[in-house]
Amino acid sequence: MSDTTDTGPVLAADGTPLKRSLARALRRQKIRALMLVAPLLLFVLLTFIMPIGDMLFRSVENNIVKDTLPKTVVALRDWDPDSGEIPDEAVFAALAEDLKVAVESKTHTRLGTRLNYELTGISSLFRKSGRKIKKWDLAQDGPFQAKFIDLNDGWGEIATWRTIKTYSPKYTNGYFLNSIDMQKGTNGAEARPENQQIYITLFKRTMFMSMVITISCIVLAYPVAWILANLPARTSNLLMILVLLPFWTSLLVRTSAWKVMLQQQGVINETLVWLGLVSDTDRLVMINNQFGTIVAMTHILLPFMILPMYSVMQTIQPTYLRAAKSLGATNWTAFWRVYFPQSIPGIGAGSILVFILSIGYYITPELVGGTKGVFISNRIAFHISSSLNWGLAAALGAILLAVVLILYWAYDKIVGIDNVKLG
Amino acid sequence: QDMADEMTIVSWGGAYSKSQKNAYHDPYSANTGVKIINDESSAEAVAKLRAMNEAGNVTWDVVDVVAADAMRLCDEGLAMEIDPDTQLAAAPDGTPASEDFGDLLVSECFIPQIVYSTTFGYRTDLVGDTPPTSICAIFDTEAYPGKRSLEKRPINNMEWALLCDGVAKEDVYDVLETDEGQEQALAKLDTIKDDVIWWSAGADTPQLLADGEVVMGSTYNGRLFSVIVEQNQPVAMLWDAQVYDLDGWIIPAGLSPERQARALDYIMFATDTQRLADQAKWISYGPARASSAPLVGKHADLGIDMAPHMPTDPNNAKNTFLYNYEFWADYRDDIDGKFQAWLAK
Amino acid sequence: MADVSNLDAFVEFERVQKSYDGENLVVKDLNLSMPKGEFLTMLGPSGSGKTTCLMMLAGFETATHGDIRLGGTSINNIPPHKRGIGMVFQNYALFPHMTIAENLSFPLEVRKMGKSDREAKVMRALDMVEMGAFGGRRPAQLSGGQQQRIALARALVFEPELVLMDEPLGALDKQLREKMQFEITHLAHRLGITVVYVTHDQTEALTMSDRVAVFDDGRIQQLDPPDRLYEAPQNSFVAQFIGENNTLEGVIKEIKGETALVQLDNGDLIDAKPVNVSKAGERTRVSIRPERVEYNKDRMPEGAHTLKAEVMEFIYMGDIFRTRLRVAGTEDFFVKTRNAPDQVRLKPGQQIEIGWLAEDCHALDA
Amino acid sequence: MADVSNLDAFVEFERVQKSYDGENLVVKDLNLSMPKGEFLTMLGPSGSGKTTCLMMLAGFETATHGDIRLGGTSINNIPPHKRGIGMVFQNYALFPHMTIAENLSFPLEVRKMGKSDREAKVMRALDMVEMGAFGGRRPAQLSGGQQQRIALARALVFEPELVLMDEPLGALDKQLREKMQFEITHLAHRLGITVVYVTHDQTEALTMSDRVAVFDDGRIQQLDPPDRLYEAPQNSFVAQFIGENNTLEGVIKEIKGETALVQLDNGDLIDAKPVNVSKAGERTRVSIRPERVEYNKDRMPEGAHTLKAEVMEFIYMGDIFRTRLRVAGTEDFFVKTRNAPDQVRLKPGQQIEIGWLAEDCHALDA
Amino acid sequence: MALTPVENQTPGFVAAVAASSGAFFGLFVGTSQGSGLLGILVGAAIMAALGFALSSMLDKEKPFRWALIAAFAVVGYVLGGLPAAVLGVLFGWFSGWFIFWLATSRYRAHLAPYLTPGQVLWHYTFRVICGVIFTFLITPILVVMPLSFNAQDFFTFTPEMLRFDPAGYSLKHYQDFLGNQDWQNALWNSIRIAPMATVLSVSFGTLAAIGLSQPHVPFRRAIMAILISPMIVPLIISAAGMYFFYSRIGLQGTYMGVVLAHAVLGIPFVIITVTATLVGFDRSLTRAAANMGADPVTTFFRVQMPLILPGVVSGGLFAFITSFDEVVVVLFVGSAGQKTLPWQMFIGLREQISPTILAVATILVGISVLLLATLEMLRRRSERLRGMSPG
Ligand SMILES: Nc1ncnc2c1ncn2[C@@H]1O[C@H](COP(=O)(O)OP(=O)(O)OP(=O)(O)O)[C@@H](O)[C@H]1O
Ligand SMILES: Nc1ncnc2c1ncn2[C@@H]1O[C@H](COP(=O)(O)OP(=O)(O)OP(=O)(O)O)[C@@H](O)[C@H]1O
Ligand SMILES: [Mg+2]
Ligand SMILES: [Mg+2]
Repeated sequence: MSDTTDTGPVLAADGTPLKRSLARALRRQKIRALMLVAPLLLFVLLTFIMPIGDMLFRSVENNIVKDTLPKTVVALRDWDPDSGEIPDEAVFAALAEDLKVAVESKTHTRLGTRLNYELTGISSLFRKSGRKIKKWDLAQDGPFQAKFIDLNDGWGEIATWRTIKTYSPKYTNGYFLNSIDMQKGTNGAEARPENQQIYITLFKRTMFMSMVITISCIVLAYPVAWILANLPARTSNLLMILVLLPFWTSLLVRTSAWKVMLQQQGVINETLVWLGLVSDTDRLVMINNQFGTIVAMTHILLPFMILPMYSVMQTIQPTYLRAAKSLGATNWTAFWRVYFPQSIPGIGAGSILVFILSIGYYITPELVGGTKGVFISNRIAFHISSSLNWGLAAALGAILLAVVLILYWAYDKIVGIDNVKLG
Repeated sequence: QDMADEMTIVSWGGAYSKSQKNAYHDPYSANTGVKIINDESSAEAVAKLRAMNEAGNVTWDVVDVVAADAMRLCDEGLAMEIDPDTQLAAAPDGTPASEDFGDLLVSECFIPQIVYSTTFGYRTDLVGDTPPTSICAIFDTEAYPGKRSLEKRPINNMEWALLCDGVAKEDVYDVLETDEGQEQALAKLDTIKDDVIWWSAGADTPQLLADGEVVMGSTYNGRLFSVIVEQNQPVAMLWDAQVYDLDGWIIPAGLSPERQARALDYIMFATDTQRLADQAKWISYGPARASSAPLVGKHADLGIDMAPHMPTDPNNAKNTFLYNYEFWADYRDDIDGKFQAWLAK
Repeated sequence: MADVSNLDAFVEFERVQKSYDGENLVVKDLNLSMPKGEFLTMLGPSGSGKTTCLMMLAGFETATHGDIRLGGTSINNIPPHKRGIGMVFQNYALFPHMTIAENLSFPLEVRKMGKSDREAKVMRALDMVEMGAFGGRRPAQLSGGQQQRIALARALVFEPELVLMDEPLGALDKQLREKMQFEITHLAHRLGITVVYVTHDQTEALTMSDRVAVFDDGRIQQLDPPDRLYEAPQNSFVAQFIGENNTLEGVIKEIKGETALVQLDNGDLIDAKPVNVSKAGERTRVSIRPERVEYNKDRMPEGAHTLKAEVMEFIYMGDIFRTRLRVAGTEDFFVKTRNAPDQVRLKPGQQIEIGWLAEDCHALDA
Repeated sequence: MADVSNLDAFVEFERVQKSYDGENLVVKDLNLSMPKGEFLTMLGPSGSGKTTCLMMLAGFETATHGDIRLGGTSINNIPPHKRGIGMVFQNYALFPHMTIAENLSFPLEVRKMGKSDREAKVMRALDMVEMGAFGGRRPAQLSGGQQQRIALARALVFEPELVLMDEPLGALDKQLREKMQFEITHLAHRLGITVVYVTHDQTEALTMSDRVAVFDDGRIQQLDPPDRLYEAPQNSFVAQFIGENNTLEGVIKEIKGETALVQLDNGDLIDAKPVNVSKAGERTRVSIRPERVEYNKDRMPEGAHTLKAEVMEFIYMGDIFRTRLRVAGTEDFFVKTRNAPDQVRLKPGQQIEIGWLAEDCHALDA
Repeated sequence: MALTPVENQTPGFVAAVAASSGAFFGLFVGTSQGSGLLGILVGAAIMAALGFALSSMLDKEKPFRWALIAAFAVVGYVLGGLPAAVLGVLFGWFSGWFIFWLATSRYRAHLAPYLTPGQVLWHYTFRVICGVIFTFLITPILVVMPLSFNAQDFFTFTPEMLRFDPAGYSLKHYQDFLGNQDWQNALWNSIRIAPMATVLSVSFGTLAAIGLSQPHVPFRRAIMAILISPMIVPLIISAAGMYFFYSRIGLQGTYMGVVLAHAVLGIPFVIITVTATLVGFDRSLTRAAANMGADPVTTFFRVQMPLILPGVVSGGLFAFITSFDEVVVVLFVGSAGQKTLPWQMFIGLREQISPTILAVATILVGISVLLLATLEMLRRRSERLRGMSPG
């Protein structure tokens, strides 16, 4: 009988490697399981993962320059920005040709908008030149260099051409540099001027605030989860409703309610003033700042902390505490040395969940965050719907997503996503 | 959904949409039988139009946007050009539309509808015996202690800061073009940074004023009208260096010929002299046609005269500030970056 | 009430009652007194209140009435952690986040013992249960039996005078269980500690204990050493619950000193030892242990009472044979014989004569 | 490779192997063939692969190699629901959301049987397990033993020819367990069904089965009727696993036909029956059942081999006495005697002489 | 002889503890009236006196407590009108309960007899802390409910409201909600979208969760990560991504687009809850069914589905609320024809703050309570069922 031998792969009785015969035996089960998962997987891939990928692709995509000025881009290849001279006539002729086509389809202004992110003023350079170029006759109106400079001084500046050349490749890391407060300078990447640096600050703040929110959630959720896990089932289920109810109330309404509570003429301040605890003139400032954001978001995310903690604590048997006491531990020692360490998985599960959710938050900071309480997501939203710098939004989003994915990975490693329970 | 008798008109929502519904949509539907769907996405109009255009699937027929957005859309080829003289109704006395609208036709794609201004309201009960008369009161925290609300963007705020820092009205944009000028404006704003509540939704300042959270705040004059006149709050309006701006229609580029024709038909109807004057019955924004001004009547519910509440009223327009669209089209991204960096500091 | 307030008693329950819900008494009038060094087992069916008694003694439940004394002083107002009672829980309750050594050193730490002392004691305790090499492991890395030994060592390491064990072997398989029974009794006797042990396995109770308290319905039905319990049950609950038992129903004809004459339901007359029957005419259950019944004529004891029987079934059980008989109208009469070299194996249908001594046959309440 | 491909075999495993992870074989080369109507028990320690075999037969696991045949045809490619095998699960697996009657009627419904037929069959099955009155209840409203009977009824109601049972009595307490053992065997014999029964309780295996397959390490170690298994174990694993056993280690001196002369490690010479030892000089374990050892001089069988012994401990177990002795250098030598009226109870320290027949003493592999 | 000695406390003790509570409340009342110190002294004195007096008259608990309530109500009314009278009633009720609770040692009745006074104090302090946190949790709801009856059009507690003046209250925001076409359209849209999205995510999600709980699923972790991703990807990124992508494939601004987007957001909840239920699911039940001749489909519908139903329902409720309360994604993916309730609320907050939003929220909270109660009942039912199979 050929069963396990010490060397080489384990063989089955007929001599095929055991792994292979096992795989054969399990194939049907695997296929069945996959068939059950496949519809959803396909669904999610199509309706969610592809959109996200598509969106993130914008963070490096930069076809617009090449598509709008195809000839110019080719002609510019030989030009050296560091030579201190503006490009020669060939480039300008190509530009004239390209712009003529672009103006017809009105794409030149789009290019202007795109390049204006990198060099202020290019937008109007393109727009204004466009109107005039429309009337040029390419065959006869040359040479174009002087004509362009005459049209607008901008064409005679090296910075303009440098920008066009720098952003002519199909793909760019410009958006990513921008999103970490850098830019493409003369010698590769360099830091932006200080008065334009914002994203690093925002990322740091987002992290910091999320951490504070997570910690305050832990502090508030622990006693609640404890009492829910230790009260008789009937009572604790009733109290559970108090936990789930806010969870089920519209986010917008809850945020507005916090506004009503926290503002200077709000419920809390009014009460404090009425009680004489603060004077009417120096009411507490509790909203439109980090404090307001933290309070409102802690409130909103608290259920996400309580639920996993509760489900872990439910599984800690009371006998452990009893055992500790029978061994001579006081109530506190028994809690701290025996109960608390066992509840740490719950804290971990809740923390990472809350942290992940909070760094992506957008509506609440927007409404109560003021200037110091806004998150990176608010900037992403701004770039998507207001400034229309979608590439930058995508780059910021990609960085945020990367952080979240790392956290998720850690979460799955430490806690296991299967161990999350909601209610 | 049958395209033939439905059209989607995008606007801002709230009281403003209601006034448009009363003045334009309802009569138009009654005349033509076209059903009008109101989409309240004007705030995201540029982004959405750009995405629709990218996807080649434009679902909107007529869009209400502010002039600056209209220019952006026009520049990018996202809005169609409209010839006022052939495609709009002339004034009752025969004046061609281009003359009747005059300077307000700031872009080839844009048909102005109303003139509004961004101005300040203040709590009458919180400013003591000397109500503010000048815009610079916002920078005077000594005389007017308490919070003030400003819009969370550089536009308007930077100009006011320079004005109150001694820059002459006509030099404002020249100064603002330079790095130093931008620094100067931000430095001025810095003096009141701790006293500002920044708003981003139009409803914020009225609510803040009604709550007494702020002593004064900037917002659109129509909203202040509603707080003061309709809601009877102890608030008054400051007509000084208010920023004049326009709001109006564009038609997205890329519509099918039938839809385009219908959109043009709607616009022709909705921007005639009487319609524009009608809108003022429900909201205190000035009609964009010169010929409409004399027709402005009384408030539909309250029965008061609307003319004195219009930004176009000569009493109110004594010291207005003109907004430079061209400048902001170029400097918007740059200054906004600096402004946000300053805010975040 | 009999033997309470004994002066040299170590653990005492005096008229203790307990109710969880204020309506039903789970423990009814419990009186118990045990001397130092005794190994006492509480045995009873599920729900009879054994765990509750243990918990009251350890301080995790409060008696609704009565007094519990340890070493002569009432412990009602002493919190559990000051009672100094070692406890082994049914599921061991080893702290999963600590290593074995940390588990053992925990009770010493909370007693603020020095580090070197602690280590020495932990080592000694581990050696005692022959687990010296496992100090660095986590409980989850040990098998059930090993965990059980650690739980025992942990309950003993701080040298309590009294140790409580609640079905500590319930989760182990048969072989391991027998081994651990042996180890626990030996350890307890060697260290001279007092043990209260809870189980619902009667074999365990019989083999391990000095005395067994049989619980039912919140009361102690009988408190006696194993052999008396088995051989002289005081009522039919105890007779049924402890060991296997053959029961014949009948009526007392007369009682003469140490013998009662019983008329079985099929009319046969037999002698039995009256236990808790008092007068003629009462219904009774006569109980005889299967191993006290003999069918081998050669071995029939002198003076044995004999009855006719028919073999119904022969069951091979390895070390013993169980034979089911029809006797005096019942078909559930068993005889147990050792699978000895010379033992006869009966065949179904065989007619035999069985016999037993009258003194092995107890007339109990019906 | 003995008895496979037997023509009238009903269930056959031929060279079956199974691995879960591709690295370790859980079942190694299993060959088994059983005729119709047999009650076969798989017995073995935990993890020896019993459940795995059952699952392969029922179709919930796929053998990695080999062939399983039912009634002569290979069933590898038949999905479980078409195999028509009844099964009783360890935890009963009654559908909690259906009543008892619905549970029983489920297999009939999926076979599209008419309503009146179904009801009749369900009623008959319920009566068979004496649960006729419980049809309307939910499983949660039944006790463990009752649930067990329902599970049995459900496995039988669609009249399968083969029924598999995986430790069906594992969760029951001792008294109920014995009662159910009795009921299951009787029912199986009455209906003439073929049963494969899995347990790790050797008493259960011995009392219930026609044949027992002893599993260890993924192989059948011995397949025999209960008495042969107990009295003629083929290797020392089986001897150790089935019943209690005394082991003495030594070396074969010589083998003469049916007797081997063994020199124990302390030098004593004893006779034993050679089982799987073949030549002189081999190390061996001599195994003797505790109940085959006699110390009562009067009962000592003729020709018994005697050794000196010292009593170490006397353990009272109710129906039997276990006495631990020191014999031939080991202190773990037990003698079991029945608690009979005339039995002597030995005292620790007593010097006695013990004896056994050479044929009860097996010399097995070391 | 009772073991847990429930004996009455000495008047001194009661007076001292009651005084400390009196001092606490006195501090607030005092500071609001001008002098904190005086408030403390007066409060302490009053409560001490009450405590001392009442603890010697324990047999007449009921009448005394009513008397206290009446007395404080009157004092309150005299000092500060109707609102103060309400506070007075509350305080009267509390002080009466508190004093008798102390005096009769009721506070110790359910605690172990060996607890020290410090431990007893901690026991109740802890409960108070938990109470405060629970209050924090439902504060927004407590604020929203009265404000929705505001007679004004702002989110402000007007002086009339605080005076309990009926003129300060009105039902007009409820009328607005019920009568306004915009709100009704939004409600109707939400009702059209949320259930459809829920059905999609529940049916796909349950199927997938069952697949994932099989023993041999290749790439299980990766698949799980993909399916969970809608929950962890920041919403704004999801919204933008779907917006661009759906525009391109013509789903943007369609009913189907919004439903798909919402379904995908709800999926993680279904997966998580159903997988959790399946962890506890006894595989031998499906095996038993197969064994008895049921094919996989029958097994699923007759055996597995009824048993995991509570998990599925609870996942479904989460998915439903995700869609019903979602604003970011619908703002991007939807168009006027799909304007949902949260969208309408969002516009309301942006364009015209009106307590109609609060009225809507109050109505929805009421519905949530009903749904939660259903959930709880289902859970109890499932536990009853689950408790059945032993082992
Ligand atoms: N915490 C409790 N609350 C209410 N009733 C309880 C509690 N603990 C036990 N009981 C009830 O008290 C009775 C006795 O329980 P106890 O645990 O003492 O029994 P036991 O003899 O240990 O049984 P087992 O052998 O099953 O462990 C049972 O009816 C049980 O239901
Ligand atoms: N699904 C599985 N995946 C991996 N290994 C398994 C699986 N099921 C069982 N095993 C392993 O296969 C071996 C045999 O298991 P099996 O359940 O057949 O044993 P058993 O004889 O039934 O034991 P028990 O008496 O404990 O039920 C064990 O080592 C077990 O760990
Ligand atoms: Mg118990
Ligand atoms: Mg098994």
